[in-house]
Amino acid sequence: MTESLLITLSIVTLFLPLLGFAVVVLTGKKFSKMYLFEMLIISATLLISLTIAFFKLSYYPHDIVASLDWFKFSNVPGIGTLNFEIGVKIDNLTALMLIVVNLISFLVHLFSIEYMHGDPRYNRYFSYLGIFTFSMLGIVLTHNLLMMYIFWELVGLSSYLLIGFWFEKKSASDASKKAFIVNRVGDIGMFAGILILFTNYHTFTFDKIFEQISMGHLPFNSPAWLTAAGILVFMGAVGKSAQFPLHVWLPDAMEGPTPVSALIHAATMVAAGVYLVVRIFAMLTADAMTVIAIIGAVTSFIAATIALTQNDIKKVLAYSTVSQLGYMIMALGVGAYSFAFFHLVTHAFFKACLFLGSGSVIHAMHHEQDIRNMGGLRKKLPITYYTFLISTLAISGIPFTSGFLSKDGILAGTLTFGKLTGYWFIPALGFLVALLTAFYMFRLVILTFHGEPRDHHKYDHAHESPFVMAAPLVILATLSIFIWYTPNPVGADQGWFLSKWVKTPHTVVPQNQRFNFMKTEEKTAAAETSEPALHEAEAPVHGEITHSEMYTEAMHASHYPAMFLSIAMAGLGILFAFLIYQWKKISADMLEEKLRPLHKFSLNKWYIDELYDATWIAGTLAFSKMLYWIDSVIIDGAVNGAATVTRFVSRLSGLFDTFVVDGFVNFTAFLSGFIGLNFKKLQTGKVQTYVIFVVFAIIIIMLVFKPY
Amino acid sequence: MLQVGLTHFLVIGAILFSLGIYGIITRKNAVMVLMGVELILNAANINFVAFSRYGNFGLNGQIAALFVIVLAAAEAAIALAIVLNIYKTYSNVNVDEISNLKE
Amino acid sequence: MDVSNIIESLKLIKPEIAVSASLILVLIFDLIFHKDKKLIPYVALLGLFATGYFVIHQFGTTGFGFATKSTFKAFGMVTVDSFGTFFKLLILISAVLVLFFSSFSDEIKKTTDRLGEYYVLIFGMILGMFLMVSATDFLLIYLSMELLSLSSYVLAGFTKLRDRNSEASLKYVIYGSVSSGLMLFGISIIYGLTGSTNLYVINSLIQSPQINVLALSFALILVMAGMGFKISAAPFHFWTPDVYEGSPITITAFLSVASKAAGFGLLIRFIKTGFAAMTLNNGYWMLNPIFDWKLIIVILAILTMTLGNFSALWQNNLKRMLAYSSIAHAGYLLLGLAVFSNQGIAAILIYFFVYMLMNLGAFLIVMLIADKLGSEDVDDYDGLGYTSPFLGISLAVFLVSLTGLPPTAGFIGKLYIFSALIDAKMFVVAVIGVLNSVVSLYYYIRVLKHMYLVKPKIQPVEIIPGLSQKFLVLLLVVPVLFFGIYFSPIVELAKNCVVLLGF
Amino acid sequence: MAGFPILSLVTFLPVLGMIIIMFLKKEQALTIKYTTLLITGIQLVVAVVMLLNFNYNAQGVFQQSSFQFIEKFRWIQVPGVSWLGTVKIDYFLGVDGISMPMILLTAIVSFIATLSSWNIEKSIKGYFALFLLLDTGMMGVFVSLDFFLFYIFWELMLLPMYFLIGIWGGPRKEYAAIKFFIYTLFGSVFMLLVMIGLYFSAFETLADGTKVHTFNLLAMMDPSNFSANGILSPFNPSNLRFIAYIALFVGFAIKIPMFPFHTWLPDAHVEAPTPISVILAGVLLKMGTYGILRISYPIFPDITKQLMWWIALFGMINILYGAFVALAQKDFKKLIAYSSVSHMGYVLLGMASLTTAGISGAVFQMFNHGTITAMLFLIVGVIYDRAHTRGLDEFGGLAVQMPIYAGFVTVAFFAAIGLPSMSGFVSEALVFVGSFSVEGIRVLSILSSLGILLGAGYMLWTLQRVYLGKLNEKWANLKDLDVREYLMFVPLSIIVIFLGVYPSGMLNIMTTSVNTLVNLVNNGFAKVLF
Repeated sequence: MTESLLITLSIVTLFLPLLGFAVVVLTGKKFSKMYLFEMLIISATLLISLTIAFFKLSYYPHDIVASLDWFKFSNVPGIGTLNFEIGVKIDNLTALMLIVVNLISFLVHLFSIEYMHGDPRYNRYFSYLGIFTFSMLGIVLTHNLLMMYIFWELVGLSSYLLIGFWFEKKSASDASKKAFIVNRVGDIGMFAGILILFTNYHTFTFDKIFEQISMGHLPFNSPAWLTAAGILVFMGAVGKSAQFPLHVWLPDAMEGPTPVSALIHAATMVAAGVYLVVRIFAMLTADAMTVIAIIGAVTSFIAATIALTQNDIKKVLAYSTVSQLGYMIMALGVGAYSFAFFHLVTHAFFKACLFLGSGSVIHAMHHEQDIRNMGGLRKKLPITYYTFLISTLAISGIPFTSGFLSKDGILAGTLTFGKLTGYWFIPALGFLVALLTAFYMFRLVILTFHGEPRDHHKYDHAHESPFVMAAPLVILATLSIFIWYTPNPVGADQGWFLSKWVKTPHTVVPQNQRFNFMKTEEKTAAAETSEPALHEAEAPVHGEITHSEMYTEAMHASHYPAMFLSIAMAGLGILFAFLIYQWKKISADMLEEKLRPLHKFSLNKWYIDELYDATWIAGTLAFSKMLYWIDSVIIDGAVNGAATVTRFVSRLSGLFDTFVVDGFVNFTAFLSGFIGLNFKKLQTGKVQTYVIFVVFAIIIIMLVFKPY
Repeated sequence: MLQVGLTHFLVIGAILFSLGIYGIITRKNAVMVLMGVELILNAANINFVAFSRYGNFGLNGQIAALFVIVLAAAEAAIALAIVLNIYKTYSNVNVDEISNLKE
Repeated sequence: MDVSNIIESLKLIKPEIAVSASLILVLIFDLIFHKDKKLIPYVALLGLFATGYFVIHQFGTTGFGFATKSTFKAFGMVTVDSFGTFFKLLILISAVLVLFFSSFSDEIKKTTDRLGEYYVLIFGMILGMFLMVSATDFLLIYLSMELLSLSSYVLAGFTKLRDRNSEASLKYVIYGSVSSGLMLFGISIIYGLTGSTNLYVINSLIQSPQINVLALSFALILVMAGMGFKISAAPFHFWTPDVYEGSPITITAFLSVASKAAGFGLLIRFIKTGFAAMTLNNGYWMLNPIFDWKLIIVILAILTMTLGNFSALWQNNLKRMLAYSSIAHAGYLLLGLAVFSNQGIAAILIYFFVYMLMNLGAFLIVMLIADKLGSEDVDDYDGLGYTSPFLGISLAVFLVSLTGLPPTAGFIGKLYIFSALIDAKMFVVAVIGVLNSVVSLYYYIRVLKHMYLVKPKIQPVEIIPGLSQKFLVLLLVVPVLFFGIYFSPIVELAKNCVVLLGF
Repeated sequence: MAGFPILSLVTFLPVLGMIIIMFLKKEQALTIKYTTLLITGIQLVVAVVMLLNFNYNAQGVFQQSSFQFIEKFRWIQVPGVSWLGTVKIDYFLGVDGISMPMILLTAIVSFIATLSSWNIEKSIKGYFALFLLLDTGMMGVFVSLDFFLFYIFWELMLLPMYFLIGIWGGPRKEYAAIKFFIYTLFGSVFMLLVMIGLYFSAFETLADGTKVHTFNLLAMMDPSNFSANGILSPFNPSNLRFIAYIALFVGFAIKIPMFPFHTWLPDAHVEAPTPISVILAGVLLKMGTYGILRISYPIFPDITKQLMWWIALFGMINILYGAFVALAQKDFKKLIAYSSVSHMGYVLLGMASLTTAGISGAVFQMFNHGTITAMLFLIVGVIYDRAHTRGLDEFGGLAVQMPIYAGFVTVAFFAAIGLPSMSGFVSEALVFVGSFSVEGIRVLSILSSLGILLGAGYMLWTLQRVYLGKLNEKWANLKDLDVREYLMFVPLSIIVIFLGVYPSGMLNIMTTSVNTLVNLVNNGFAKVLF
């Protein structure tokens, strides 16, 4: 396996799904079995990706990069050549993401064969999955911001198409539109950030940008602009990863088919935002990171509180997704880079499992999604139940699950951050959310699977899913166990995932713009300058140390406190859930009654949608109507009004024909009409009047002229 | 002793001119209007002759006056013919009422 | 003034002699063959061609005819130069065309028994116009203008078919005679101030400081009133719409082109001969500062075109609309004069040539349609473009040309007028001019709107012109398009005809 | 290829077609249609042949020697006298990287519009004759290098357009037609005055060494051709040059149409028949921006630099204003019309940046807007043909009824939104890259990016209202696309996607010329030499 072969394979794996899309979308109407072609494609893609990942992780410690000019301007005045590069970069992150994306995509394809069976646009559905896979792989593989943006938008398109797949439902088409537009808000920010970087560095490529920053070349020579660029690019992640305040689209996106929710709106696309921040992590300043941490923490908290009271099985999962994404973003903000990415991966698997599990339930219940109508499904759907349970344990952060490892790391990171910077509210929110997560997830499990069935009719017809639906559940649940990532069930640090594969990149931000704990110590700095060659040979790019020793120590110190605290929180949450919903020791209704305002606030999602409707959307529409009014009334015819007057006058005097009506309907028209009208009146038809005019004209000319 | 000079002639010319204009504007009868025109022409004639006489400009002015008289006659002939024609059509020669062509 | 002078002078006025001879010939023919009038148009045509021969031969000839005074240089009553000849040619061409029009016109056909008079009067007009454009003596100016006027008074009411013919005639005669009276009074004052009626002599005398400026200004304004009447410049234009609407369409066409041309020829010659000290090398005239011609002409020009355009907006009668349009065009032409430079005059000559083609063309189509339709009302034109495509397209070409859009000749005329203005740095005036031409689009296009866009209420009449009529229309359409694309010949001609004798 | 008058061919071919049609009988409707199709087809082929022979490294812009396919011969010549210099006008055609894309666009859009004219029923002969005349006018504007010639072509297409809207248009066609005419004429008369002013200010040195006034655009770009006291000479300290620039700009701005001169556009579009809307949006609007690039920029680089902020401001207003007003529309066609206003704003914004990326983006956007908006109008035309209404709220669920059509709708709409992989994205991105990089207009650039959001808003909303949701039973019998309609959409879709994926195909054509233009403008009147 040479590098060039890996590159070739990665390009093949990128374009195969596109081929699948093109073929299926064009022929799907004629041949009803075309979805099998898409299955073939996705299987091939998966195999190739696994190959690439295997070779990359095993044999190539350095990054594999290939690029070419998409288009360029040569001889640009003042700049020289302006390249718009596109290219592929395969590093460890890419390799891991390739596995995650393709594996889940494959499983979702598989699951959908049964789940979507009988849909009139069955083939169309698979083709959309194909274009989604293509776009997502693009994001994963790219080595530059421009291409990232391009595929960013393309996943937006596929998301739009899939959310609105059942577009006959107004709610579905509304949701798809909302998703696209809300995402665009973030994208504008991202685009602006990209523009700042491109304007200064004339390149979109991550590595080249980082290189220039590390040489001390700041955007517009100001660290504030670097912060701005970081935050603006992060805006893209805010949109795509559904962070507050742009999180509103994700719960609505549940209008799409459930497998789609699993693939796009839980495991992969929404994680792209996190992936983006991971990519630009090296250029984030302390200020930018603080903003990111705060947004992440706030998002995870808001979403968790909303999830507490939702009754739609998918809505609960959606808010839990938002909350978990907030976790990852928060982790990046506090500098726990590797744990953030780790959580991305683990979350992808268990959340996909949860969604597919919910899909299985919904399928069994004939598209019933309200958990108040479920209950006792444990017996009817054993496979679904157990896989769902494992994933729930993982998301709650119970030891021996993958979620425990990643979450624990993140919480330790926040604790360290709080300790080192004094922003204590971030770890506080983090732990609170851990409690809430465990609570609402178990509430969900209990209400769905435990107890007595509340809708006997549907319950009686429920049945376990067939193999193609069950197999993905099992696989994903298995992947939620710690053993895949590390041999030590309580500490991931020594596992291959974190020790070998994912390492925090060396930040390129100038020293005075970093957090104290991220400053390169003098010793290291000296080593960097004196022995660059050696340095490079030993540890290229990823091997470098970002954090100071102070941080490593603090992190080490907070490992166990965080672990115990998080287990305690999770346990507490689960306990409450059982107390309330399983054993009914505390009446849910009573709680609801007592905390009515809070409950309503949570149930109505903090009224954020209502707020946006009332402000932005209503405002925009009102403004646009006003402008249109101005356009048609004032600008178009300073004189539509005047024309009306003219018309009125014309009727009155009976002098004009329709001429005025379809005449110049603007000011000049009115004016010319008016002038013409008065000129016309001079022509009385009486020759003596004419003579009088002439005489007067002569007199006036004499006066005007003043020859004396 | 009052010496009759150029100014007197010019004043008479001016008065005739003004009367002519006044006549043209105020008279309703087309023939009267045409007489106003004749007054104007004659005012000019008086000027011509007076200038010619007092200005030592030679006979040019007086010759001009002769031409004008001839032309005035021709004009009157044509104008009266037209008035006659009008009378045939409208049965009157009131210039005020002959105003169908307008605006 | 001796005999040899007279003989020399006669050589200079061969075209005028030819016109006079033709006039007499037509008269005689009318008397001899009073039963059968068919021959008369041919005789008239022959006369015109003969005249044309002399006119064309006169190009390049210069000279003063009928000098009156030997003390000064031999300035004459008549000045022959290319400038005048250009106008004579213009007048002659339009006369020929009007002759053809007349042979098609229903109105004229209905008065065949008086056809002889008709042609005689037309020749009278031509003679008057010929003399106007070459007159350099107030006496001749007055006489020739009267000759033109008297003939046209009669022609305006010639057909007597409708009340409006007589009315037009009456208004014309009253208005015209008042104007000429005013002018004559002005001339008499100028005579008194300078002692001469010869423009060249006046030019040299007027520079003396003891001239009474007030009196002179008054006199000049009166003279302007007379000439303004001829070119229908506002505010002396009031007769135009009424007379144009009331007259037979052939006469209207002739008045709108030839009579106006003669008026302009006279006005330009009057101002330049009477008041220009010299022409600078760059083409600009040095005018005698005693009278601010520039101001008055600019004001008149703006007033004229604005009034013409805006009034035309409201007209339903096509003839009347064209009357106002011709007033507006007089305004554009005055703009050319207002720069007081050879460039401006060249622009006027170019414009006039083009204007002749397109305006006569428009009148011809209106006439052909009116003959069939019995109406000149624009509402009756609804849908006509479809039933009579040939006439429709031709009228479209003429109207577009009148608007001044490329690629028609009308654009070239406007181009040169505005070029002259820009060259003279009269930007504001130029802007007013172009805005006016935008306004003018509106009423011209309105006719096309009725012909093509409006759904007719009744099935429109189909009008198929005869072969000769088609030929005549093409004779006007083709040059309008041709000169729009290739205009070197007109520019060349105009350039050579700008210089007036003596400057 | 040298010596073959290919530009005259591409320009006057339609006139030939028009003459042929004139000689056909009214009843031979099909022959007339096929003649037109053939002529526009040949025109397209010729345009492609030109592209194949195009030299990508020739600068053009101000340098006669590096223009391509030049045709130049004396058209009008009148020897001068002392007061009237030699009158000389050349028939001067040539192509560079800025006009080449426009020629392609014109050829493509004309061809597609011919296809879309197939179901015109009223006086076919007149329609196609005028159509072809219009085609010549448009093509002529893009190939002329002489101001006089440019002006003639510019005005030439007014009248056909008037009739095409006025005769074959909708209920308020007369109003729309005259409004279009008056507006455009209003702008062009000012252009006429500036043209004359430039004529008197600039000289051209003839082969025999004499200096004559000239309409030659290229000569006007060289300051050494101006006399010191010429009215529009750059050496003349008066502010006439400034006024002239504004006047010229207004002439072009009306065509673009730039706020606040845009109000003719919605009316003209709504009333015009579909193929004419396609031409109007596809080509005519580009003439305004093309004129600015071809004439205003290189002849008045000094003023351009002074006013660049204002141009960008109006670009921004266009983008946002058009988008906002589009949001409020209830008529499908009007919505598309206002979206044109918005999209042309990007062109203005890109041009204002005076950078290679920005101007390339602008020219590319001109091309892309031409193809994309053509598609959008065809889309409106398709349902209008079938349903005879354009009310956005009267439809719903057409995606079920007409799936193929809905597929093209999706392509066109997302192209209009600026989705990457479609051509619109590249040009809009370049516009932003260019405008953002200039400090003076950075803020405007950022504000304009709001247009991307609003664009997605009104487009997706439209998509939802018309195509998604439950099928309105009223339209349950609408047929999907027929072959002819299919043929209109397929090439445009291919172009849109191809250029989205491979923008070099278009950008390489213009880069050299755009660089030259950027240099010329930025260096003011310093002679540009590479």
